[in-house]
Amino acid sequence: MLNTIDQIFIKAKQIILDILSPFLPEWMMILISIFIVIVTLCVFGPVVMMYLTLLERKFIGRMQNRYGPNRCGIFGLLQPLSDGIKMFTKEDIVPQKADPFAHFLGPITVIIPSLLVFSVIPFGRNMIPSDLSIGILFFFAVASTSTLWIFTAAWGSRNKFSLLGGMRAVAQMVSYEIPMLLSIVPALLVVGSFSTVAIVNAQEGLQWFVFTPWGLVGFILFFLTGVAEVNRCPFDLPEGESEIIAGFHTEYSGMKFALFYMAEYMNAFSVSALVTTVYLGGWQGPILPSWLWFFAKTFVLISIMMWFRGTFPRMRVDQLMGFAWRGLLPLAFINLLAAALWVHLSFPLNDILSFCILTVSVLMIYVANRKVAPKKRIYKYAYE
Amino acid sequence: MVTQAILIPLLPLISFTMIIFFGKKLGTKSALIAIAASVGSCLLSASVVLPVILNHGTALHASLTWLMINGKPIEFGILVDPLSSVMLFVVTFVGSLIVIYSVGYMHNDPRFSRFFAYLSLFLFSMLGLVLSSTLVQMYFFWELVGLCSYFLIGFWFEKYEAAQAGRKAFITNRIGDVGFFLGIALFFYTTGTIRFIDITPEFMHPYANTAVLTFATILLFCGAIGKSAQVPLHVWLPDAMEGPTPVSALIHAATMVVAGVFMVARLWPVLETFPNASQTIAVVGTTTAFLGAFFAITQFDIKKVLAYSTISQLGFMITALGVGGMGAGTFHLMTHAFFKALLFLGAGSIIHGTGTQDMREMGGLRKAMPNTFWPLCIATIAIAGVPPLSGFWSKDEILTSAYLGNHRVIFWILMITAMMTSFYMFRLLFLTFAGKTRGHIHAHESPAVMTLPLAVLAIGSVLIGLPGSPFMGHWFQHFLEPHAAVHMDTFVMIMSVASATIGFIIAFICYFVKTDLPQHLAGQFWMFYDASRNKLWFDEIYNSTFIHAFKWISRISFRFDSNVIDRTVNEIGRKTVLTSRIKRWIDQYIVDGLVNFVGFSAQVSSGLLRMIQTGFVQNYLLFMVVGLLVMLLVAVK
Amino acid sequence: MYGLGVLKGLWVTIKNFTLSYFTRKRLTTVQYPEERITLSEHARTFPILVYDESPDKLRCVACEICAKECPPKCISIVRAQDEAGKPLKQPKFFDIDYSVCMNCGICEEVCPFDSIYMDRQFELSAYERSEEFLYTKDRLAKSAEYFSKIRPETAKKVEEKRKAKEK
Amino acid sequence: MHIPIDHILVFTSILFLIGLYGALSRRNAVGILISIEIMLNAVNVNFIAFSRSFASSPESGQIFVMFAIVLAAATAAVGLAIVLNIYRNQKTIYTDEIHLLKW
Amino acid sequence: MTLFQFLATTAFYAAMLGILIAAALCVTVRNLFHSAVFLAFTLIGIAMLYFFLQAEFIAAMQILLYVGAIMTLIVFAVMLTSRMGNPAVPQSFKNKKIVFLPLGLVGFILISAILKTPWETSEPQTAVNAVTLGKALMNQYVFPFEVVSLVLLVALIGAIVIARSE
Repeated sequence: MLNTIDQIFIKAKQIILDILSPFLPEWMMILISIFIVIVTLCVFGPVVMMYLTLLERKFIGRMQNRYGPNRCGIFGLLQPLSDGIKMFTKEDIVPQKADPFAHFLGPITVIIPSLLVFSVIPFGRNMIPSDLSIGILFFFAVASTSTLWIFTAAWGSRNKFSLLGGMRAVAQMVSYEIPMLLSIVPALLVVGSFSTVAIVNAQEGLQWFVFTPWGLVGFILFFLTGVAEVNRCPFDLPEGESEIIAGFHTEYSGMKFALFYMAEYMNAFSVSALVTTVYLGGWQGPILPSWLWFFAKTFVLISIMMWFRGTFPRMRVDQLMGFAWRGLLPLAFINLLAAALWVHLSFPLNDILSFCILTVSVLMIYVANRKVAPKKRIYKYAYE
Repeated sequence: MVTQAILIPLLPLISFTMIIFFGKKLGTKSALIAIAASVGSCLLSASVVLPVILNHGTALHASLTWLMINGKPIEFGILVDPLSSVMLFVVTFVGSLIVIYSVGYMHNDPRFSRFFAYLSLFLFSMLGLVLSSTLVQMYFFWELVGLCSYFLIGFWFEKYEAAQAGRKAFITNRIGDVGFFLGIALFFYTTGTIRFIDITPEFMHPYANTAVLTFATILLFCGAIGKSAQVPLHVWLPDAMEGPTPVSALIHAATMVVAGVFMVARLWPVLETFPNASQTIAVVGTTTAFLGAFFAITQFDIKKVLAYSTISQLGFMITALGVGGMGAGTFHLMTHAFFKALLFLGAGSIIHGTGTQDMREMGGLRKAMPNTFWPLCIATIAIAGVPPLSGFWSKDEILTSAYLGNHRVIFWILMITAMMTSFYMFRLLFLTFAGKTRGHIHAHESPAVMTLPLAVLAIGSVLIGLPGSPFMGHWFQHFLEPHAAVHMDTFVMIMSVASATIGFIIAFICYFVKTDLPQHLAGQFWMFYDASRNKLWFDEIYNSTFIHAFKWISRISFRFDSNVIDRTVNEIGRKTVLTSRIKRWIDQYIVDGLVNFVGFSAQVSSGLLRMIQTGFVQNYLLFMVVGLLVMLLVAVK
Repeated sequence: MYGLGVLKGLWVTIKNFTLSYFTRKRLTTVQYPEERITLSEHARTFPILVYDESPDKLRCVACEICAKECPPKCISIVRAQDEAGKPLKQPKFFDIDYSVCMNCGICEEVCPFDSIYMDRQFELSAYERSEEFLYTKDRLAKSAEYFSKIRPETAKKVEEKRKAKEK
Repeated sequence: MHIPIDHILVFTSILFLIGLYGALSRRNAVGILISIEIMLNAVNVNFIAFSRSFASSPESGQIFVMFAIVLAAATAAVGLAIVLNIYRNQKTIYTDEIHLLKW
Repeated sequence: MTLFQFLATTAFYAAMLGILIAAALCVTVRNLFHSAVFLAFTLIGIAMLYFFLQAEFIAAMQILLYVGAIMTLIVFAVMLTSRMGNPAVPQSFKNKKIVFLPLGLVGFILISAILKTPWETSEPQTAVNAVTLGKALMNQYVFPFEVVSLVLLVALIGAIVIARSE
């Protein structure tokens, strides 16, 4: 019974295929099966995005001692719908000086990676769109291209604020990409293969990687870099509303802005999904069906992200960079070392040793950074 | 004993250095130091001489080797034997008296302290010479003495004649010294030793008639000729009168000039073994004596007269040594030192008093300068050879030794010289003290510090004759030569007294009774007068011959040098310039040519290549592609 | 400690979030169109002219002090004249351009005749920006009662002052 | 899916020539660098195409490509730094304006 | 041929064609930024090619490195020298026609040589996955691996020093 619920989606797909098989030629069937998966993903993506926006606005509202949107629909449930309609109806203004090609290209190329990424995430037991042997690597490869597209968007709109936002985005993503990759490597080290399914399988029962010392550090690292990669909250400099209006998507309005908005939330979802697959054991869970576990964990992570958005002020650029280069990167390297040690040694010793190494290194990095007094800013143009 | 002996010469040296360094500060007090030094050395020498006298001439000898020449040592040392003790006594006694005298004489001279420095230096070198135990050491002090005489003669060097005189004295001495040195070298070379204690008759016997040694002794005697102003080299002594009078007194009467005699006396054993050498010495001595007297007769400068008289007396001593009378010679040396010093000091006080040296302006000074007159009178009597005084005994000794040695000719010439001596001495006495003062001078008596030494010397010249006289049994001669037979000859005594009185009478007539007689005689014997007056033209002869030749030689060598050598050097210079010009041409046109050519060719080729460097990156890429194309074509074919 | 601030911040927000579901009063916002917050005494939006008996007898004597003092210069007054051309002590035209007014309240302070006061009416939407927001004299005029209703204390004080002045 | 290798080779040579054309014809230094990237990629494709049929160590081709990519990254970095420097000093990155060694 | 293979080959040739077009556009387009974007498309196309040639790791590497890193560099360069990018200025040489001659010749020779030579088309071996690559890197090619890391470091420092603005 549980298994059926667990495999409910696969069975549904099978049912559809069985219905259609007598009518269509054999090669068409393969196409359709692939097509079904693609359609579900394409539908699932935006829907998730819409309800994430609602969730976020309600969550943050409550935090700020006010209600979230509760006008449209019962508890504001229809709010994303109204947003969507608003987005579609809004006039899509293309600035006269903008570079039409790049401006047009921006939103499309941003949305593609965030969709592609879903193909690698294992939503449930054998519910993975395509089990690539280089799953994680594919994820990162695609994620890293988003930097370029953000910049094209920023550059295409020929606007100082967007350019600034674009520069910040590129700088931030480039500098957070390395810690992100390195924080994943310990898990790969332990599992021995890139494919996400193998990683999840390796976390049988409750042996989630997060409970191992290096796993905990890796989880925190990966989560923080993930947040940065997605340009959310403490690291949301590219869209820093207060300084540079909306960052790289200033000149976008209407549908294009909707695409950007959707891409952002889908990225958030995919990053937290990846965090769950790598560190929180993906769909591994005691009773509940696999996909339910997966969504629960992802939902928790996303809520943490929103929680971050509710509390933290935006980080200054140099703090952001400093945090990455001086804080996360060394920690990632040491974590890698600890994980290697952990793998090499036997049970009791490896935990203790890696735990000690990691705590010491965290303290050291913390102490080293604390001492750095903020440099007196040199104002090129302002005179004392 | 040895330390006292060493101290004798050292005291004057110490005073010399003291005066030299602190002279300006000491001022007149430097004289005190000089006097103390000379008196000190006089006492010391007395303390050294007494034991030698008491235990009959045993010599005190100590020496240290200075350097070794092929095994044979050359030493520096002290030798005090009867001969050197006599000299010690003479030098120190007379020297200190003269130093005391010169305090007064040099009273207001700007370089007062320097004079006493030179005096003490001279005393040091003279004492060193006397005490030296080897010929080389003697030669060393011999040179020093010459040097001091140069300093002292040329003391007033701002006067041109004084400087010339100093130079002349030094050069003539040096000529003599060359001979002396060659003699020493030959002597050392042949006999192997130059120590006086070795030179004994027995030691010399084996070398009896070797020609080299005779030649060596003659050479040694040349030193004596130079130093004691014998005939060929006597010209410097009269000119040496330019120096201050105490200098003349000390150096040219008592000490330095007798150094030659002392040296010959020292080498007495050598002379005994070589009769013909001593013969030549005697001949030289007599000629010097005769000529000295002959020149002194016609001189009008008081100091010139005394100078020539010194030359003749030295002649006497040398002849004495030549004829075998070492004791007589040394005895005459001692007595002569006393009265000649007295004469010079007297002349000095006269000059000091009157201010002029020309006897023609003097006269009638007896009343003006009584303290100077009486000592001078005694000295004249002594030198003339009047019996009771010392002059008679010593001269008589010489004459008897010449007579006994049956050197007939020498005896008669000496006799005539004695007569001439007494004539010119009394002439001097009468010209200066008798008659009226011809010049317009007003003489004043010299101070006590000058007249006192005169008195002492007067007493000395009277008493000094006794030790050698028969009254004391010729003690002096026996002291010098213990086993020499000394006996007086009555005929010789009579003849010498006679000659002295004849000289006195002639002088008395010429200058006291008929004062115009000298002019008359001079007119008649104008040849002799002129010869004597012009000192037989020795100076002129030397000038016209040696000096002229010497100047000619130097001119020739100068011309040779400037023409031949300089011209060759310039020629070489010109030749190198020529060759360098050729080299420059080669370097410029051939070597540089080549280099420039290389540069030029590089430039041309680079010009061509430059076309390719267009600077456009694409062009280079295009060239690459064309290259690729060519390679492909080649590969495909 | 550097890190504690972060955790404290998180704790505050999560506390707000959870408690907001339990205690109503934490939620400061009101459902606006249905519920309204009572405005405080000194709330001010746009200026109005006060009249005593009838709208055409305004207290304003057209002294134009408020026009001069108004920073954005949104008040324009034309003094009324009788037939002979002698200026009267009342405005012929008195326009305030609400779209320019920045609700500073300076005209209220400087008015010597207590004629211009700040209203608290803020829901003034219009279909068209420029003309409709130019309020003329009659649209600006409001009765003294309305004024005492919206601002009781200040109205009382003004009344006493006017009575004192009249005596 | 068997692709005859000479098709790939033809494709890569064309791609290479396109890159070469770009390098030759473009005036802008960054444009040249871009064309060079294309040429490099053409070569990489060749490597991969051949590595499959290479018996002894199939992965050597891929490793070569990896190193090639890394080195291309290094060259791009330094090249662009130089271009930047030239631009800052000469205010131009047109190769035909930067043909003098001095400015 | 199964549908899958048919699909794959058509996709392969389509990819090749797409790449060529993108490359041609990249090289000829006037606006530098557009050429950079087209370069990105060519790179992604080439990554797809790698997928078809069963070299996933290299494909992922290509995207990660090329598109992620090098494209960022190029784009930054383009941006920093943006003032030169305006299309008004001719972006290519006037006499670019003559370039076609040598290129055409080289192309002709190359392609004719390729077509002429008989490539012995051996069956493709087992697919090379990341694990074998990792092993090869660590065992056989460890030295080049280290040297490459060094080269990268040097390039990094060099680039920083050159591009640093005093």
